[in-house]
Amino acid sequence: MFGYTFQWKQALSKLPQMLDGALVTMEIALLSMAIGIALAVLLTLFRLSGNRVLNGFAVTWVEVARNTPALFQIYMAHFGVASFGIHFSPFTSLLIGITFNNAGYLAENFRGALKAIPETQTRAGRSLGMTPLEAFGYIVMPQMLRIAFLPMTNQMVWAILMTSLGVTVGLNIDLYGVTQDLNALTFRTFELFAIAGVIFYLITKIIQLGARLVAARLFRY
Amino acid sequence: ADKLDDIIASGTLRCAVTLDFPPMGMRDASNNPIGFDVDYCNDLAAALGVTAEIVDTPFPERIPALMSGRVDVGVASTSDTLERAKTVGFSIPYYAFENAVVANDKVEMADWEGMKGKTVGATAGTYEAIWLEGQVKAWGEGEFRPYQTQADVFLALSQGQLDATVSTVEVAEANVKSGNFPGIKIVDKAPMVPDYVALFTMRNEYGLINYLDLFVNQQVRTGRYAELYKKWVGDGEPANLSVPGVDR
Amino acid sequence: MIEIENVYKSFGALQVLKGINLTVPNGEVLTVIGGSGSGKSTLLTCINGLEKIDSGRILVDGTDVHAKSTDLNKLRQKLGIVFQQFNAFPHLTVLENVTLAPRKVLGQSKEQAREMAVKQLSHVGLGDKLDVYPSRLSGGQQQRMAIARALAMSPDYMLFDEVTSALDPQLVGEVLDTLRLLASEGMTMICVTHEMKFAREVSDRVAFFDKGVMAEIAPPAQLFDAPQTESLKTFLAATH
Amino acid sequence: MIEIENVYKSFGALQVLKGINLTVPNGEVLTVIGGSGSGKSTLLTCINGLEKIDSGRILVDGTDVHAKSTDLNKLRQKLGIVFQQFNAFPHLTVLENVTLAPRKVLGQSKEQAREMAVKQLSHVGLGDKLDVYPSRLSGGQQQRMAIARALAMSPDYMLFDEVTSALDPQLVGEVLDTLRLLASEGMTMICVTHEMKFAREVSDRVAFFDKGVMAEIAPPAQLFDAPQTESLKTFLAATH
Amino acid sequence: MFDTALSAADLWFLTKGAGMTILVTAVSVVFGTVLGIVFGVFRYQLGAIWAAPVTFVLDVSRSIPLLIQLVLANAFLGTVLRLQMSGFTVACMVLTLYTAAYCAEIVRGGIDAVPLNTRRAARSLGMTWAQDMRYIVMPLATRVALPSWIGLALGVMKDSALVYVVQVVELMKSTQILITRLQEPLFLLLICGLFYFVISFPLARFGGYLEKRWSND
Ligand SMILES: Nc1ncnc2c1ncn2[C@@H]1O[C@H](COP(=O)(O)OP(=O)(O)OP(=O)(O)O)[C@@H](O)[C@H]1O
Ligand SMILES: Nc1ncnc2c1ncn2[C@@H]1O[C@H](COP(=O)(O)OP(=O)(O)OP(=O)(O)O)[C@@H](O)[C@H]1O
Ligand SMILES: [Mg+2]
Ligand SMILES: [Mg+2]
Repeated sequence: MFGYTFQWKQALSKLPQMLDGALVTMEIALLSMAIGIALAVLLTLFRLSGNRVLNGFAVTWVEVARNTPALFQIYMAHFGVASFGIHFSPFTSLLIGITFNNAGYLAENFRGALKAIPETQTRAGRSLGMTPLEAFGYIVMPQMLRIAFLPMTNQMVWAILMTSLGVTVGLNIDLYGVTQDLNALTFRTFELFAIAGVIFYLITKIIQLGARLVAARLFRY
Repeated sequence: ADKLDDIIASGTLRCAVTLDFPPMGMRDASNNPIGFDVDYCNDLAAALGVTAEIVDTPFPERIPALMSGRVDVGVASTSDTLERAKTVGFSIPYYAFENAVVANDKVEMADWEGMKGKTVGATAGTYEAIWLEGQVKAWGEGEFRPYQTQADVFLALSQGQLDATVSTVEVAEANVKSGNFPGIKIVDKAPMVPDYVALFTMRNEYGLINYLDLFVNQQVRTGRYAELYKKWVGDGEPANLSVPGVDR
Repeated sequence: MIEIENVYKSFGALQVLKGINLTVPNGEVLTVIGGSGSGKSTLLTCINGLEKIDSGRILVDGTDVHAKSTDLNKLRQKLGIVFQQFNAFPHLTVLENVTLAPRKVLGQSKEQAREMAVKQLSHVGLGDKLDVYPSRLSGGQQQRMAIARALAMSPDYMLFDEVTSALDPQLVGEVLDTLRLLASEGMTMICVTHEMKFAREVSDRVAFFDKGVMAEIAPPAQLFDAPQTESLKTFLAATH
Repeated sequence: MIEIENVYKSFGALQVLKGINLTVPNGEVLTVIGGSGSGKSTLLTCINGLEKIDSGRILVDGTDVHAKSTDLNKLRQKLGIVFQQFNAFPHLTVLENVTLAPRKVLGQSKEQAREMAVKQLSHVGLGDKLDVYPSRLSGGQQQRMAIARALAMSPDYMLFDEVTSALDPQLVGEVLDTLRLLASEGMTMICVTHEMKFAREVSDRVAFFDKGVMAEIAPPAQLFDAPQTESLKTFLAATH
Repeated sequence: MFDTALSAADLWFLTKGAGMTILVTAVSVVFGTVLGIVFGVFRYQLGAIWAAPVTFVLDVSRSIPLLIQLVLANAFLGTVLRLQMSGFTVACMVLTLYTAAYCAEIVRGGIDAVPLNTRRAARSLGMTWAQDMRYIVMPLATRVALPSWIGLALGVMKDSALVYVVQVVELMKSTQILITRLQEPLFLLLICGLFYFVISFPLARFGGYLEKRWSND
């Protein structure tokens, strides 16, 4: 039917290598989310602090992260900062790039979520004798994380998808990198990338399902 | 009509050329494509009586670009490996590279074996990348990084992100000479079988492959090969394109 | 003892408190009534330092609430407050709502805090709701939980700001009963309320606020049956 | 004439209407009272076909509302309805709110629709608010606009579903006055309401709904002063 | 600070790249939005089960890296089907579907945000489904959806940096080409970032402004 002969067998024989790559992909995404959430909370606090320098820093971070391509951010993390003599391995560069992006987007989500939490909650906490930081940590933040949970899930999916940009900084152990390396050897482009696509799809579905289970356990109120 | 007829009928020949691979393919100050491969494509178009269109194609994309019909032939310093020949059809070699080991100034390295245990890299999907990755695996130490373009490799080398790379002697010399990449030096020849590169097109386009073979033969015969070598690579002998003791 | 001396407070151009003087001795139940916007809520939030005042002084057990040197977080542990809007922490169970501050602020152990919480929750009639989330509680139950939460800090004073006005009529009674209980146990309380019947029954004194001024203050029988000012008369007429 | 014959309606397992029979002759003002959840709103939305019924029939001027062949869009032009929640179209001015349906549904010209709209808006006392957006109107004004909007379609019947219950007390009067005016002009109306005084004054008959059943129906004097069923007695006691 | 070999011609080269970025984005966003509205209404109207095939396709395009989608579409259309398509066409097709996938969600959210009661009011004035959609739902849904839609358009603009894999020379690729020649990565990357920022930031702010304005009436 097509002028092209599919050679699935050959491509499928590489599945173990690709699954190893998938593990690396998930590792990067998880790490970048964990660090990204921590940074986003920090940026949110900076924005709430009322300190102009901290606020400016947070705003700049968020705006740059949201207004430039992820590819740009990752390329910058590897080749850009190297102009200052700072060298990161491909793995670290990709991690930094994605984390930077995650933190920016999440901080913005958190800000939106904060608006939905009544001021009276903080007041209630303060009037029980809590410090501002305690009131934020014990009362506001948990509620904020719940409201921002769906956007966080989406961000996690994006983090997974963004790992595919690692090849631009020389990473070849993640799922996309492994696939591209295999492609350079055999040129079964369609078959190999179709398999990679299916794996990516399954990963995102697992994440979304997992998020739902976690949400059901975590947010019973 | 076959591909050859199609090209003549359409009046354009679309060549995949990699433009970050000086002196074979690069851009001049007004960002127009120049280089050995660019001239080679122009010659081919002239022989066919059509105009050439240069399609800038990164190394990993060369064969996909052909397979998806975006280009007619590849004039992109493509090594004629047996693995690739399962997918595309190669002409006889039109050039042959020796490979050199290039290192960052600050790295102590006497010969090619000095790469053992170092962070090395090359352009993803190239002949030398495949060889180098194999070496790193065999050594069992050090790290191999494939970058998307030759330029990224030298950029990383110049920045010190890579300790060493393997690239064709021509590229290595051109890059050292250009001064674009401060702090790099050529250390040694890489102990590889010479890297014969060939034109390629669809595997089943025998008419066109035939034509390409003859065209390469004519380029050598007429002295154009030596001329282009002199123009882009410099003084010296262009590599011998026939392998002694065997015909193809 | 809570002493309020000549307190002024504005929001921007709007003067909300215009020289309030008031002393609430220990053991007294003081009720504050008055029209909307007359400054009742603002006074309560000034007493526990959630809002700053412009001039005057507020002393709680002799400590100046608005002095720079005062540790407000410490002071607030003495001053329980319950607001009109239900302020349950929705992400915590009833028990966790009540034990959070004792554990994090007072540094009590889990067991210690739990014991106190169970005691206070039983006190307000929520002993069987420990592991429920606030969203499953009625408004009245949420308010009683808020009271238990404040009581778990063992405060010396309790401030109530219209704790029943956001409740459906049939739920008002259960919360007022809880306040009655507290009053009968001798807690020092300032209650802002619109429930005149409750004010009359429970209070030692009733204060009437009008446009930022404390227009009248007297024992309930006197204030309700022999109002002195025109504004109080109008106010009482409108609420009956 | 609206004829309701043995109508049953459930939402899932919940039976909301359990065999309603009712005839409203032209010119009558019928008031429907009853506890929350008794099915009053559901009945109205069944009459104009917004909800399907399970069995029985509803005839409007002899047309079966729920028959397959009935053109509901056409039928609804006869049946104006105003809901409890303000349903202003927020992106249109008052005038546009009222002219939209006459222009797009009845195909009136801009001028024709405007003339009618101005007439109806003046009728409900909004003649000076033509170019204002609904967000600038009070709740009472929004409800009166909704009434004008329905009247602009020149309906033969008007259905009102607790049009005053989402209003602040001081705004209730202005909307009820509009209803009184309509009633005095001879409009056939079914009003679901909690305003007993209004029901007594304006209605020809009052129907009492209890848990999906029409428990009593009678002229107001009789129904209010001599309730027959226990449930109506309890209901009236609670609302006084 | 920078001693650069960057010439006016090079800046023009970058500007052309930015032009390509905008062109690819514009084409994809226009077609993707139309398609997204159709899918969005379709899904809302048909219900989950009947719309499942469409939902699946759209879901896939949100769950696979764009890079892979581009490579696969290119390989499939070109290598397998042998259609002679330019990289630009392939890029636009993939990005259009990608836009549509997100747009459908936004449209559905917008429709959901129109209170049922408002729609009931429209229907009870005798308006048909189509009239209700046209005069009530769409204007109201647009208010809810427009800020997210602007966000989407900007997202597509940024993601278009990946179309280099199908040989479209847009802003990011132009920058890489210049880096190859000039070897001033940091400086060129900063300029590139600035270009993106200049295109993106005003629109993002406009979206934020609309959101603020419309959220309080
Ligand atoms: N944070 C604030 N910023 C600006 N104005 C405020 C603030 N808090 C209260 N006000 C204004 O101060 C005035 C007094 O408010 P307050 O809440 O103390 O009145 P109140 O007596 O409690 O009334 P109500 O019975 O309605 O609760 C009101 O006009 C109010 O609008
Ligand atoms: N769309 C729906 N889906 C499911 N249940 C519904 C729906 N609409 C109404 N109900 C239920 O049907 C019952 C009757 O509702 P209805 O709105 O008719 O009562 P009502 O007499 O108008 O009450 P109220 O005075 O509170 O307005 C209620 O229990 C309600 O929860
Ligand atoms: Mg108040
Ligand atoms: Mg109702």
